Amino acid sequence: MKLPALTTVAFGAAVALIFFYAPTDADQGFSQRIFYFHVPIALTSYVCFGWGAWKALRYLRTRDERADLESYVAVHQGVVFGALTLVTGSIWARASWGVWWSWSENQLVLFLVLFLFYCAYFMLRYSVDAGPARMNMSAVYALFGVVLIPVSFLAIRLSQRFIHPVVFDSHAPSNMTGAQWLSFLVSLAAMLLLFATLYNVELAGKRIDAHLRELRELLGRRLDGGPQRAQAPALPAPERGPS
Amino acid sequence: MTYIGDVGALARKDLLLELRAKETLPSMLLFVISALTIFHFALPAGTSDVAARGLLWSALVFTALLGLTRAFVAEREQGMFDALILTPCDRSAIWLAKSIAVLAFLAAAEVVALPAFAAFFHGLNGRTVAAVALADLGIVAVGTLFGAMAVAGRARELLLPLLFLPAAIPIVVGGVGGYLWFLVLYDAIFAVFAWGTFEYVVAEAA
Amino acid sequence: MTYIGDVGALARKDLLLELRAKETLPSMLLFVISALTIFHFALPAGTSDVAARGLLWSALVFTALLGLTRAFVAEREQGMFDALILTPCDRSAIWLAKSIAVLAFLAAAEVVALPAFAAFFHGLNGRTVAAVALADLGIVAVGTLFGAMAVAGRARELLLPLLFLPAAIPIVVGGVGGYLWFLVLYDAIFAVFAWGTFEYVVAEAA
Amino acid sequence: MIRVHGLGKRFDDRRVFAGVDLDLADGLLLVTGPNGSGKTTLLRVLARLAAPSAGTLELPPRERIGYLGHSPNVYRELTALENLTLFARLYRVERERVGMLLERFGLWEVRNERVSTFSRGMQQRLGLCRALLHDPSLLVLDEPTNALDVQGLELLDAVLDEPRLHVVATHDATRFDARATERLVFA
Amino acid sequence: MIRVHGLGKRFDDRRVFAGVDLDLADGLLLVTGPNGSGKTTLLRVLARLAAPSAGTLELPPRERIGYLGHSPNVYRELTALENLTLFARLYRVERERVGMLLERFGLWEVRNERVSTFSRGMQQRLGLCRALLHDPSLLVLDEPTNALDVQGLELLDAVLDEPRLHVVATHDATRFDARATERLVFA
Ligand code: HEM
Ligand SMILES: Nc1ncnc2c1ncn2[C@@H]1O[C@H](COP(=O)(O)OP(=O)(O)OP(=O)(O)O)[C@@H](O)[C@H]1O
Ligand SMILES: Nc1ncnc2c1ncn2[C@@H]1O[C@H](COP(=O)(O)OP(=O)(O)OP(=O)(O)O)[C@@H](O)[C@H]1O
Ligand SMILES: [Mg+2]
Ligand SMILES: [Mg+2]
Repeated sequence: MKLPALTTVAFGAAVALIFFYAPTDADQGFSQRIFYFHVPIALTSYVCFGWGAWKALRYLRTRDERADLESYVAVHQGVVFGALTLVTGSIWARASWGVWWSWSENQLVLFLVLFLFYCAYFMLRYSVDAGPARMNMSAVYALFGVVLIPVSFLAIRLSQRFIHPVVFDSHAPSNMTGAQWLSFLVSLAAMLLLFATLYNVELAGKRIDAHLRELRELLGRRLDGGPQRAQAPALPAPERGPS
Repeated sequence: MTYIGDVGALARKDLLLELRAKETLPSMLLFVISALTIFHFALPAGTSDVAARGLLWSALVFTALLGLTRAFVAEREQGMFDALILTPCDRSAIWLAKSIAVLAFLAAAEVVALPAFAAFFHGLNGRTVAAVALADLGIVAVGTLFGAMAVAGRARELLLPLLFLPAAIPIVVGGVGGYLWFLVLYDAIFAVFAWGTFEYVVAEAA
Repeated sequence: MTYIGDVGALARKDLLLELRAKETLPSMLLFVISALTIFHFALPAGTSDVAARGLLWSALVFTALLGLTRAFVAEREQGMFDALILTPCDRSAIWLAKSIAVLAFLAAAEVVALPAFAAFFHGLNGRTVAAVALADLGIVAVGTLFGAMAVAGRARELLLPLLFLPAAIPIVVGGVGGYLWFLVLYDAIFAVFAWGTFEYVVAEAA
Repeated sequence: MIRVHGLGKRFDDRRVFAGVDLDLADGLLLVTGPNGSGKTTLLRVLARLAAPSAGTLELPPRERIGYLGHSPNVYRELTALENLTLFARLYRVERERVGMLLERFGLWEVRNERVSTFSRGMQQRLGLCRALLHDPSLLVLDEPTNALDVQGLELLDAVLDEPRLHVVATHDATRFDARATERLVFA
Repeated sequence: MIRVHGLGKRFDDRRVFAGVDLDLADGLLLVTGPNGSGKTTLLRVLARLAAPSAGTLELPPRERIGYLGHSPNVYRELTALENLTLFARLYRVERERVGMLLERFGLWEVRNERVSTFSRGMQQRLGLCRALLHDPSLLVLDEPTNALDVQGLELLDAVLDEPRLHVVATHDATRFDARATERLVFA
């Protein structure tokens, strides 16, 4: 597996660049360096959701169980990165604004709404019994998410005009220097690689689970010694009687 | 056209079911009226129109949610999806018909709520009414799709708000701000989405 | 005492039915945050505490209705009243157990909601919390009785909309106004009433 | 145990049956008749689940009655064990009896699974367990053979052989012919 | 009309059946087996209501399939006529056929009453009407004898005599012995 190695290298490079190469921000000082984690993490979580939706679409097209699993894992990773975004963002907010949360920042609120939406994905999945019906619903919901993202984005932009006055003006990243850009891009690459690695690991784990179940089935009994169905043991193909 | 005929037949069935069960409308009305009562007592005279309008919008979303919770109960209790999806009618017709029925009930609740609201808060103008009407469309379009999903789950009454509320936030934003064009956009996008994906929600096999 | 034991066993069952979907509590948390987000977009900046309290109360009524809607669903779908009323347990125990379960549901939601609400809107004081707790009792007592009526099919046509509406509004009025003594009075009267009449609601034969 | 006289039941303006007289101590009362003739209605009256519109009746107290209707009357979202444990508590029956019944009706293996994943016949068996839990002195069974397989029918026969009063509505009268001590035929 | 190969179905980690092969054009396929052996599960797959987890299948299009499951799948709060009229509309069948079927299954008199007031057997008959409404070419019946009286069983026999492919799950194999052209026995 070259991916984990690559991820490690990219991460090392990103950390080195962020702490030793990127210039210290004039306004915010050292705490500004969290920018190089926070923003790539946020962008990565959008990528996760997008990937999950793509796999959902694949599932609906092909009805391939693997696509369902991939979609689930991608959304799961998206929620993990989303939580990290909230945490890093909150820390930054605390450091630079003195509050943990601000309703006046449209990106924050947008992100919260989408985060809630994707948390509900798990509620949906857990409350429906495993099977084709659940796969269908999860896929439709994951697809809905990518449609909702731009719509919510637009809505939040609109709301800015009538909700709280803008208290803090955000520093647009347009005036970043070359060094900043480099650190940022390397960090983004590291995060995306991290996503790819975690995605593969979780997927492999889930697949091993599935294989184990199949094996157990073939053996006709449960290895964990759980309750056994009277009818379950290695069902032979039903007999065909003469007509 | 057969499609419209199907939708008509199904919507007629949905309305009949609701009217016979006599549950949905009363509980929606109860909620709207108690919400208005609450607002009446909570808000001092001369509250800004904006605050009053905000309350109206939250009441609307939650009233709709209450109606949506019950939308597919009859289908599930009697396993009617099994029977319906075997018919040649397009599956999206089931969604459209249910949306129409929920819309009818929502409209009925609003016919009571809006004048009452206007009387209490004089915060009602044509634009708000238009926004409410447009928002209703989006609410039932999305809500019916999610309602069919939630009804398959175990914690169904609780699941629907979770699925629905984050998706409804743009409606509230557009409604409170009075951005009619945005509501139209929302309605169009999600009506098409729900229309196209509903079949996967009700049918397990292709 | 066997009565208390019966209530315990029944309430345990009701809670199990609720919690079967193990994700009830996380769901509740999600629900509360989603609802607060909706309120955030509905209410403009610097809204008065009073308006915020109005929202709190309507959210409460809504959650209670949601809980009550689902209260007797399992009993109805599987015709469980038939099985339950043949047991030697007192019928009022069924009502009491269900009320406790709904109350637990409601309380769980409020344990999440009230602090979150206080954090977002800083509109909370001890009196409000007390009023909420008292209102819960009344809502649950009356709501469970009417919920059973609706499910048992006896007089459902007439009673539910006719009674619940006027019965719930006083709670809201008392709660919003913060008249604790009134809420206590209400709770006492209707708890006794519901406790005494429940058996007529569920059982046809003596 | 059952002593009814002039029993009648109407739904609004439709009379389902009238003038039913019964006087039974034990054995098996077989209730037969075409669809919609009133078997279920009668059984519900005899199980104290519905009030008659006419007649006098003397029945065991409700906690001595076991009833299995057209639906198995168990909570779908609870497991088999949770269902029976609840009713055991309400009937003040020891827990051991629950295990014994589950074993006897072939549900022990699946006791911890939700009823909603049961096949129809498994649900019917569970419903029988529930009705038998408190060893009632009057057992009212409405078409109990529904959905039962061959082994299930044997279990049912064994139940009917126990000493108590049974009232069974069925469309398959021949099956119970040997056991029936009394018959009621609706037209 | 049915051609399936290597058909299998799992629920999560429990395999219900596997390796079912069928190739049928018409006649009556009898599916038997003990409670919980997988009859209902197979029938739902054959009626296109459930997706199989393995195997290839060739079935008639869904609008040519009639299905009657353990529950009659009609709206309880609608009348018999309203139920059938709805499905007649959806199946593009003339209204006359509704009246004909109600007549044939003995429900004409009660056509304007709500299904919730029907006896279990009347509901089963209505479910049969619903499944037959569009004269399907594949009729899938899950324990159709449940709750049917003698006359109802005769009506069922008449249905099975009509020329089409029938798949019937039952615990009463002897009843259909003469008609069965193919058998599938679950263990
Ligand atoms: C969709 C998710 C998010 C994206 C794409 C994102 C993106 C960004 C970007 C590009 C910046 C730098 C721009 C600037 O310097 O103003 C930034 C800054 C910041 N973000 Fe985020 N963010 C997201 C979510 C969040 C969240 C959820 C929080 C808080 C909980 C948060 C808190 C902050 C803070 C405090 C800053 C610093 C603002 C400043 O410069 O003073 N962000 N974010
Ligand atoms: N949704 C489900 N989830 C998990 N297991 C299920 C589900 N549905 C059915 N099963 C299991 O699959 C097996 C087969 O069930 P099925 O209903 O097909 O049996 P059946 O042959 O129709 O039995 P019966 O004669 O009792 O109707 C049973 O063991 C049942 O517990
Ligand atoms: N709640 C009700 N309201 C009005 N009529 C009813 C009600 N319940 C039953 N009936 C009618 O009473 C008659 C008898 O019904 P019942 O269920 O007792 O029949 P049954 O003999 O059990 O039939 P089956 O063999 O089909 O189970 C039927 O005509 C039915 O329509
Ligand atoms: Mg009957
Ligand atoms: Mg079956």
